[in-house]
Parts: sequence; structure tokens; C-alpha cells
Amino acid sequence: MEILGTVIGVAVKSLIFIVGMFLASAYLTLIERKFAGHVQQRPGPLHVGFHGILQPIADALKVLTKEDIVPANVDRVLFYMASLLAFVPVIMILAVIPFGEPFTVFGLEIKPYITDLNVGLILALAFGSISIYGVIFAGWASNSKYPMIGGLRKAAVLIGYEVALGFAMVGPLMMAGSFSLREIVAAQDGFFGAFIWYQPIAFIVILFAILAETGRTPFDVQEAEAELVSGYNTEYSGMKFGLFPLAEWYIGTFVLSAIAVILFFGGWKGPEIFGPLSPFVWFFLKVGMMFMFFLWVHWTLPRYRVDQITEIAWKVMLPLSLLNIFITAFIILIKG
Amino acid sequence: MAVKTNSGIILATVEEVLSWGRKNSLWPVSVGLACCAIEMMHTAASRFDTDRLGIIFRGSPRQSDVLIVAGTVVNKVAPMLKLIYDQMPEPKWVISMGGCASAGGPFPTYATLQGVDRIIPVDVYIPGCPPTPQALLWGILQLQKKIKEKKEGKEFKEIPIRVPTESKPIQK
Amino acid sequence: MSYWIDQGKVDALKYTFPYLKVYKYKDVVSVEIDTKHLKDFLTFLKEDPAYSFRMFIDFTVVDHYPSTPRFEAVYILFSPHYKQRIIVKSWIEGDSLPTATDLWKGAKWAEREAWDMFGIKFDGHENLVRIFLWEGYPYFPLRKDFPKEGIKEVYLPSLNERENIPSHDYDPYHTPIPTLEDLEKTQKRRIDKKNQIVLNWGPLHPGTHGTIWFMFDMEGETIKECDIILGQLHRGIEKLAEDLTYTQVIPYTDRMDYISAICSNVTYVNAVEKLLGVDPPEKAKWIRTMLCELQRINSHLLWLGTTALDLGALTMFLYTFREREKLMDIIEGIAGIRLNSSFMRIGGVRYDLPEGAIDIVEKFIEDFPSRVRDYEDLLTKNRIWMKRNREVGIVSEEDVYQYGLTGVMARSAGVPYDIRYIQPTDAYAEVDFEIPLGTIGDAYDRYLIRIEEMKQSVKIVHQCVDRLKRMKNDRYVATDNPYVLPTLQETYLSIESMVKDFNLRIYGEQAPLGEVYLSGENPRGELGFYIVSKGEGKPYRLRIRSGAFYNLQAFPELIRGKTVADAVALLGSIDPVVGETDR
Amino acid sequence: MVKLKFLDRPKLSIWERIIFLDFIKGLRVTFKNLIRKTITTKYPYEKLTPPKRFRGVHAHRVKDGNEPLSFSVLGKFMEIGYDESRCVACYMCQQACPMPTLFKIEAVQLPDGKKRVTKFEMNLLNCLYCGLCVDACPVDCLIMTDVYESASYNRENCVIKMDDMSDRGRDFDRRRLKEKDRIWIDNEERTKLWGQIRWT
Repeated sequence: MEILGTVIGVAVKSLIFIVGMFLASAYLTLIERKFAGHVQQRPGPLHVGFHGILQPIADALKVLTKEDIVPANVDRVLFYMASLLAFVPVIMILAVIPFGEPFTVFGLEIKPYITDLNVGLILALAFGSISIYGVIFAGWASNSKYPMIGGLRKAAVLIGYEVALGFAMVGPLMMAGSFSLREIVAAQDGFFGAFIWYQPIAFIVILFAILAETGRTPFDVQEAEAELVSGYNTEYSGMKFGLFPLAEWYIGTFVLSAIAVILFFGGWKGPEIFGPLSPFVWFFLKVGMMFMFFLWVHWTLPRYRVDQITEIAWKVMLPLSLLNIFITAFIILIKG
Repeated sequence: MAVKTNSGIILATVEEVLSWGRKNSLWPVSVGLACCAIEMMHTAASRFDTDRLGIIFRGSPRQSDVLIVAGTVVNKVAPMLKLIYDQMPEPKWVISMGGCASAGGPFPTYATLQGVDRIIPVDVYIPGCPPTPQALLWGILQLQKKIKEKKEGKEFKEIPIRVPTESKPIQK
Repeated sequence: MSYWIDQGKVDALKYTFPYLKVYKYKDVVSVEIDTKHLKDFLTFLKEDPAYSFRMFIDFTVVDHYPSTPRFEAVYILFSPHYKQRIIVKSWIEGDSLPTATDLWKGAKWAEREAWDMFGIKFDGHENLVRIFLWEGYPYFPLRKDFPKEGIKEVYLPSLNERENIPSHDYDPYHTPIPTLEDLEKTQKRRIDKKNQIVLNWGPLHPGTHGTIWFMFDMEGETIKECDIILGQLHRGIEKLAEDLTYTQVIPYTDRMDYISAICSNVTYVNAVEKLLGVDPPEKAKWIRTMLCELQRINSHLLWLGTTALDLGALTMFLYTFREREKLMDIIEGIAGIRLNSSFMRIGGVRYDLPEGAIDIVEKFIEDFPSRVRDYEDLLTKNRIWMKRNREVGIVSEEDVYQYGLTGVMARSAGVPYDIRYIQPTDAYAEVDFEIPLGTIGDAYDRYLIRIEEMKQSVKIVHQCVDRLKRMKNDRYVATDNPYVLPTLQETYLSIESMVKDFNLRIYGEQAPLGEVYLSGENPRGELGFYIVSKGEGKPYRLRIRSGAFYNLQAFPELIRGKTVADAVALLGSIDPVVGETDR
Repeated sequence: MVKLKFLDRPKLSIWERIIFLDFIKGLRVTFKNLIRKTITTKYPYEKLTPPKRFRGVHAHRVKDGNEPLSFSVLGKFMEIGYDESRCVACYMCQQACPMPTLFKIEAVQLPDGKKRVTKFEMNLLNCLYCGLCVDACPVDCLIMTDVYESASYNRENCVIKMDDMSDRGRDFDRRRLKEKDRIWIDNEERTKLWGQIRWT
């Protein structure tokens, strides 16, 4: 009976997470467009609904009912699979992200996470890596030159930064002594307990890595519009196309921001000024700030060339993160 | 009979909702040919900001709904433009921006296509050389009107150029 | 001071080449030589240190149908050392000419164009293919016996208007349109696949600044071989101009380089004024200079925005367009239209400045420097920007002369080639400004130069504003000249003006026999007009020397061994406008 | 005086590189703009009024007593009633136009020897909007108005006829004839982009 309860609980929570994430990602597009607009001194979506509030719905309606073109000469199986493969793993990362401590409502204990694995972080990294295949498959299956170059570029970038990302996370992990995201949060106490103060190098590396993973400027080489039209998703139309930016730019950025917040900013911890909702408010506030920061960077910087990106990954980021591990290990050793 | 009308109403409502979505999310292909392309860029830039109306430019024709033919179409580029049009998924619309695209404009020469409607069907013609951003936006609004009215099954009224009305802002 | 070869040197030339014929119109010197000695003569002009006409400016052909020999080849050369120009002409016997590509690489495209437009063959040209039209196009359109409308042989009605005739000038028959196979043939004639993939970059691609068609033969992402197909915006302006009066050509010059319409206007009007011997009033000159410089800022802003957009800095694009909107407001208020203003008239400008124009220009130049500072904060020292632009497309001094690179391309290599400086027109002789020069010649230098030029333009506009404030009620058009159209007010009030107006409109400006080459410093390089007049109201031949056309020619050599991403940066730094390259 | 100047190539020092000063400067600029007001004109809810010199859709001025002197000469042989188009069928606009085929002007001889314009059509799709026709009109008849909202669903509607040209001319004169030749008149709308301007 208890198992059944857990199963139902997990199913309900997953459903809430997925539906919520879909809606949230739709509205993240609106947030991005609004933000970009105001950075550029224009209002962004404005006339579709109050201040563009219905814009994502209009977009979704349109994209869903668009003719679904599968070009001739494509590898059909991979072509269909690619967009799912890009989208599903990113959503799956959500499974291990805790949004707060368990709490009780009407005597029912609710855990605001789907599962708390003790290898949560590893799982997140692994799922993140799988979504690369989506991009590569998309590039390959399209059987067209621009998508292929885009896909290969993305692959080159990701391989470099996955490694740097993995190593950079080791620093906070060593300090927390656990792979479980909940325990990492628990290890950060108070304002000065946040790992950002002890791991600035790791944080910078992870910032760059997240930008690279999610394909935002300065690393958006895979769909550099001026060079590759629209990159690996050039041949995609309708909802198959829609999943790519949703997965990469919005859910991907959101999820990775959440991980960065957990690793460096103490997750949902913060002064309890919002009453019982405090952890959620803090968590989403922090993730939102992080997300905004990425948008800010995206709308400011130019983009690197692909060989420069990989060069930075291997020659700067990787040594930096290794150095960070050594320093952290050394300090931990001294402090006992 | 009643059942039929009912489903008709439902269908009409679905159609209406869909056309609402489509008209509020027109994504043009970012293809610029000549002078008009500069004004098209200005329309997308901060002063006029097409994003307000849900219009964002996409690089790939596969992801766009409307082709704004901005500039002179010469014979040599005509087959390529047709290819772009063919690559766009249905439903799709074409705005012919400026005189050159609409009827060859001031170039009645051996090299120029005398109107893009000779190779692809056009929905809205915008005269001007080049049309100002406001004129282009007006054209886009006409296209939205067309999308909306066509779906309701009405005969949409032709707008003649006779516009001696004061160009007053629309009250919200 | 003349900017053409001086009499002493011409005499010396005549001594060396006794069969040389010398023509002079105003100060424009042209020498004529027979085809046999043409190559030797050109080599002599280029190599001899006393002449050293090392820089290739332009090559074109004039069709003198129906006289024989029919075609006349025209070379325009420049001597960077003596700052002098010369026109070399030669009657073509038969339809072939020795190529000049071994002397100047820049002749390659010009000769292709002569083949495409006139059907002149060049012996020894490496790959003589059609440049603007496609392979399989049967005619040579710029020949005098070819109608400007082309030969309408295909039934191609409008898809929208099947039943009714949409307008009185509608014709369902049309000139032939190439098929995709024709275009593929055109492509195959230019580039063979030797490496992994041949990438077609363009013609309808968001990053190619219009409709240029690049073909990259690539190994991985490294470009091994490159060629360019032009003509995706070839509208036949040169052909059209032969059928229009001098005034009627003005609106077409707008549509050539549509980003700097006023600069092209001014250059053309200056050339015609030189031909006709019209001297515009002082105020018109200052208005022209001011508008030219505002247009230069406008054009450089567009370049900055699009280049930054191509290199990923999306917001930059909108910031520059914000300032462009201001300039558009100014131009709209003064000229009446935002882009293709057609504001210049032979002998002056169309209208006087309206009320409030000076205030607004002052407001603009007051704000603008802080905006440039913002742009520089965003880009100049940004490490990504530096990485992307440094060492990309390095132009040497020799390249400049070989290809006839002008404008910012030439100045980035440290060559002080600026028409405003070597051959000032309008009020440029009276204003103070600096010409920025580069040291290395890469894309980053060109970026720095353009930014600096914007600042210098602001300086020039300042001086123009000061001067124009003092010229409130001066004349703005020299209507007392017999070639200048009267203003509307004059037409309303006097019969003489009305008759003059009628005459000039109907018969055109009856220019004297002669030829003229005059260029101006367009933001894209030297824009020159070579006008041949046979004493009619219409130009017999109007050759447009486009800066972007020659600048773009260096692209295939500069991009070899670089990647596609560099191609974007390089193309951005060359800043071509297809309307001008293709005309 | 023109001077030549070789430009320095700026370099990023090690220190600036480590603290990401270049990025921070860039981010500062975007942030500064983020908190600025938007400059957007919310067409169609707000509109920029074109300046008086704007070259929009063509129109005919009508005979309303303000004709220039030349009209008394050229209009002598014409049958033009009050409040009708001033056109005297002199064909100068067509002569001046670089694209003369876009005009279609027809006039008939009336029994009393006077002429009357029966047809004046312009195909706007071939027009360059260069204003040469306006400059050529000797009786101040053909003008260009501030109407730019001229999009249409078919090509036929882009051919403007004499009647609507007179209508538009009447309307334009009613609204803007008395207006001064100013660079723009809608200062409030344009200050969004420009900020405050000191007018002299």
C-alpha cells in the first residue's frame, strides 16, 4: 500500500512537474522576449492579451497546427527521434532537482521533489549529456549541409564543456561531501555558508559551461543565424522545431540555473520572511535571477568562433577546474 | 439539423481560435533583397518593433509563416525565391513589399521580374519605394485582417487605396 | 589643382608612343591607343616610375553602334604616388581584347562584366563566365541594339490576376527566367568540388548582406576555395540610364547604394554638373556636405549593426538602428522620404532646409558621441570581438592597388586613399577633419576606422551647421543656369521659366560632346560615374564604378584558409551593398 | 584642413582580462538601456505624423481659388469646374517621370473647343516616389500627400484614379495646406526617441 502511495505520489508530482514545466517554458519565452525588448528599449510582445500575456498561447497554437514537413532524403527515424531526444532528457533532469525541504499540509507529507537520489548530480549530468545526441541526430538526419555543420559544432562545444562542467562541480561536491542535491543544500549554512564564497573559480567555469550547454551567446555557434541560417534545426518545422528552443534555451537554462543555485547559492535557503512559502520563494527568486543573468549575457555579448570555444574549454576552463579541485582538496586537507 | 449547426459552431470557434493564433504569431522569413529590406529591418527594430504584434523574424523558411518579399526580385533570383516559398509549411502568406516586388517597380528591364506574383501568389501588396515602416505595419495588419475574415467564411472586403481619412491612431 | 595627368607628362607620353591620341574635356584627360600596343602601353604606365599608374580604378566598354569598329574599351587608372588619374581608351577590333588581369587582379570581374554585358572576349582571362546573368542567357544586354525591356518571350501571367488586367501597363509576357538547372550550371562553371563539401552560402541567406551568392569548397570548416556569383540584384540601371534624361537618373542613383543614397546622389550630380559646367550655389554645397556626412554616419551605423548582428551581438543591432531612426527622421523631414531621398538636383538641392532642421541636426550631433561611447564599450575592447576580428582578412598595400580597393578597405592598409582628401568636391575643401588609417589591415582595423570616421563626420557636420546658420536666406539652387530646372515658384510666376522647364523635361539637358569621370567618397569606397555624352539630352553611356564591387573582389583571396565564421566577419568588414555591386 | 591619422589598436591588459572588465562594461551598457524608457511608437495605436514634405500617395489639388498665376494661362483652354481637379493635361508629369508608363492621362476636346481631362491614372506599384512629377506640374495640381497606408489585396487597387486623387487633395489641403514648412509637427510623439529639443 505504501508503494502504491509512493507511485501515485510520484506520478502526480511528475505530471505536475511536466505540465508545469511546459507552461513555465512557454512563459519563459515571453519573459525572454520582454527582457530582450526592454534591453533594446522596446516593449516586446504587447498587443496580444494584456502586455502580451497571451503571446505564448498564440505561438503554441500556431506552431502546433503548422504543416509538419518532413523533407525528402531525410533519415526519418532519426529525424523524428532527434527532437524528442533533445527534449525528454532535459525534462528528466527535473526529477532529481529538489525545490525545497519536505513539508506537511493537512498531515500529508509532501516532498517538493520527485526523487532524492544520492547520485542526483551525476544523473543530472548524464541526462544533460544525452540531449547532445538530439542535436547531433538532428544535424545528421536532416541530410543538409547547414544542419550538419551546426550539429557537429554543437557536439564539439558540448564535449569540451561537459568535461569542464563535471570537474568544476567537484569542488562544491567535495565541500558538501555528497552527490545528493538536498545534502549539498544542507551543507550551505547562512549567508556566508553559500559555496559561491569558497568556489568562485568553479562558479565562473560553470557559468561558461551553462552558457555553452544551453547554446546561448557567446556560445550559440550551433545556430549562428548569420552563418548557418538556423543551425541544426534548419530543416525542422512545426512542433518538431518548437521543442528544440524550448528544450535548449528555456528548460535547459532553467534547469541548469537551478543546479547552479543549489550548488552555489544555498538552494532554497534564505531568511523566512515569506512565511511558510519562504523556501519556494527564495528558490524561484534565485533561479529567476540566475536565468535573468543568462538572458542579460545573451543579449549583450557577441559570439565566439567554434574553434575558439573549444580552445577555451580545453586550455582555460579545464585547467581552471582542475586547479580548483586541487586548491579545494588542499584546503580541506589542512582544515582536516 | 440542430446537431449540425452545433458542430458548425464548434468548428467555427475552433477555426476562429486557430486563426487568432495564426494572426498573432506571424513569423516572417528574414529574406531581404534590396532597399525595402532596410525598411523591413527598421520595422523590426526598436522604433516600430514588430515583436509587439508577435512578429519575429526566423532564419529558416521551414519555421516561418509569411514571406515578406522586400525588394527587387530579378530574374536570376526568382527560382530561388520560389524555392524558399515552397519550403515554407502551410498555411503561408506572402506580402509583396514595395513597388519592385509587386510589379517590377521602376525597373522595366531585361533583368527584373515584373511582379513577384508571377511566380508565387501574393496576399498583400504594399506600394511605396520603399514603404515606410508604418506602411509595412499597415500591410501586416491588413494581412491579419485577411487571415481573420477568411476563416470566418466572410467575403473580405477589398480595401481601396482611397484613404482620405485622417491618419488617426486607432483607439484601444 | 587638377587631379588628372598634367600636360607635361602627356607630352612625354606622346613622345614615347607617337601614335597616341589625346583628348581633353575640362580637365579629364583621355588617351587613345590601338589594340596592338594597348598591353605594352598599360604595362608602361604601370611600371614606369615617372607615371606609376599602379592602382586600377575601372574598366568598361562603350558601344558605338552602328559605327565600326563598334566597341571602345576604357581603362581608368590612378597613380597613388602622383595622385593623378588617366583614362586609356582603345577601339576593339573584332570582339576580343588581351586581358589585363596579369597586370591588375582587379580587372578580373570588370572583364567578366564586359563579356556579360557586351560580349567582348578576353584572351588569357582565367575563367571568363557571365557575372550578372546566368550561363545560357543568349543576349548581351548593354549593347545598343538590345532593347532595355529585354525580349519578352515567355508567357508568365500574374498568378493573382488571371481574369482581369490589373493595370494599363501590365504585360503577361515576360523575359526568360532561369531554371534551377541553369543556376546549377552557372555554379558549376565557377567552382569544382575538390574537397569535402561545397557550401552554397547565399543568395537568400540571412548573413550575406543581401543577395550575394558565395560558394565555399570546404575541408571540414576550412574554406579551401571560394567564388562569388553576383547578379542577384542586377536590375540594369546602366541600361536604364541610357534612356533617361540626366535629371531622371537621379532617383535611380538612390536605389543603387540604398544605404547611402544621398552620397550616391551627390556624386552623380557632381559628375553631371562637371559635364554641363554648372556651378551650384554655396549653400547647396554645404547642405550637400552636411547630408553626405549624416548619411555616412547612417551607413556606418547600419554596417556596425549588421556586422555585430552577424557576429552575435544582437542588441548592438537595435542600438544602432535607434540612432539610424533619428537620422531617418532628419532625412525624412528635409527630403521627404526616409531612404531613397532623391533630394539632389542638378545645380543645387530640391528644397531649402525646412524650419527646425538645424536644431534637430544639432541635437543629434550633441547626443551622438555618447552613443558611440556606448558602442565602443560594448565592442571595442571586448575580448570576443577582438578574437573574431583580429587577423581576419589582412589587406596589404599591394592588394589595394592590385584590386582597386577603395574606401575603408584601402585605408585599413594604411593607404590614404580618400576622395574627400585627394579630390575634394562640394565643401570638403573647406572643412577640417582627420582621415583615420589602419596599421595592419585586418577586420579590426576596419572596425576602428569606421568608428573613428563616424566621429569625424560629426565634426564635419558641426562645421556645416555653423556655416549654414549664417546662410539663412541664400539661394539653394542655381536656377539662372540654362541647364538647371527652375523651382516650382518660378514656374508658377514666369512664362520663361515654364518654357525652360518644359524644354528641359522633354528634351533633357543638352550636354556638350565629351566624357567625364568623377568620383565621390561613398561609405563603401570610391563611387565613380563615367559619363559619355554625344550631345543629346541623355547620357550615351553611364558607367558606374562601384566601390563595393571591387572591394568584394578581394574576398575569395582573403578568405582562403579561414572558416565560415571568419567569412561572416570578413564580409561584414568589407560591407558591400548588393544594389551597388550589381547595379 | 585634412589630416591623416594612424589609429592605435587597443589592447586588453591582463588585469582587465581577469576581472572581465570588458564584459562588465558591456553588461553595464545593456543594463543602462534596460532601465531607460522605451522609444517605441505603438503603431497602430500611436502614429508618427509624416512631415509636410513627406512623399506619399499622389493627389490632385482642386480648383479652389488658390491657383498659381500659371493656371490662368494654361487653364484657359480647359473645362474645369469649381472644386474639380486642376489638371490641365499638359503631360509634364509623364514627361518628367523616369517611369512614364505608369501614367495614363486622357483628355477630350469638347464641342466648344475646350479640353477636359477624362482619365488620370497612376500605377503606384511602378512609382519611385521621387517627386519629379510634382516638380514638373506647372499648375500646382499634382502633389504628394502624407497618406502612406495604401496596402491592398490586389494590384488593381494600387492604380489610383482621378476622383480619389481629387478627394485626397482636398483632404490634404484641408488638413495641412496652412501648415508651416517644418521638419516635423508631432513633437510629443518624436520626443520619445529624441528627448527634449531646444527649438530656436
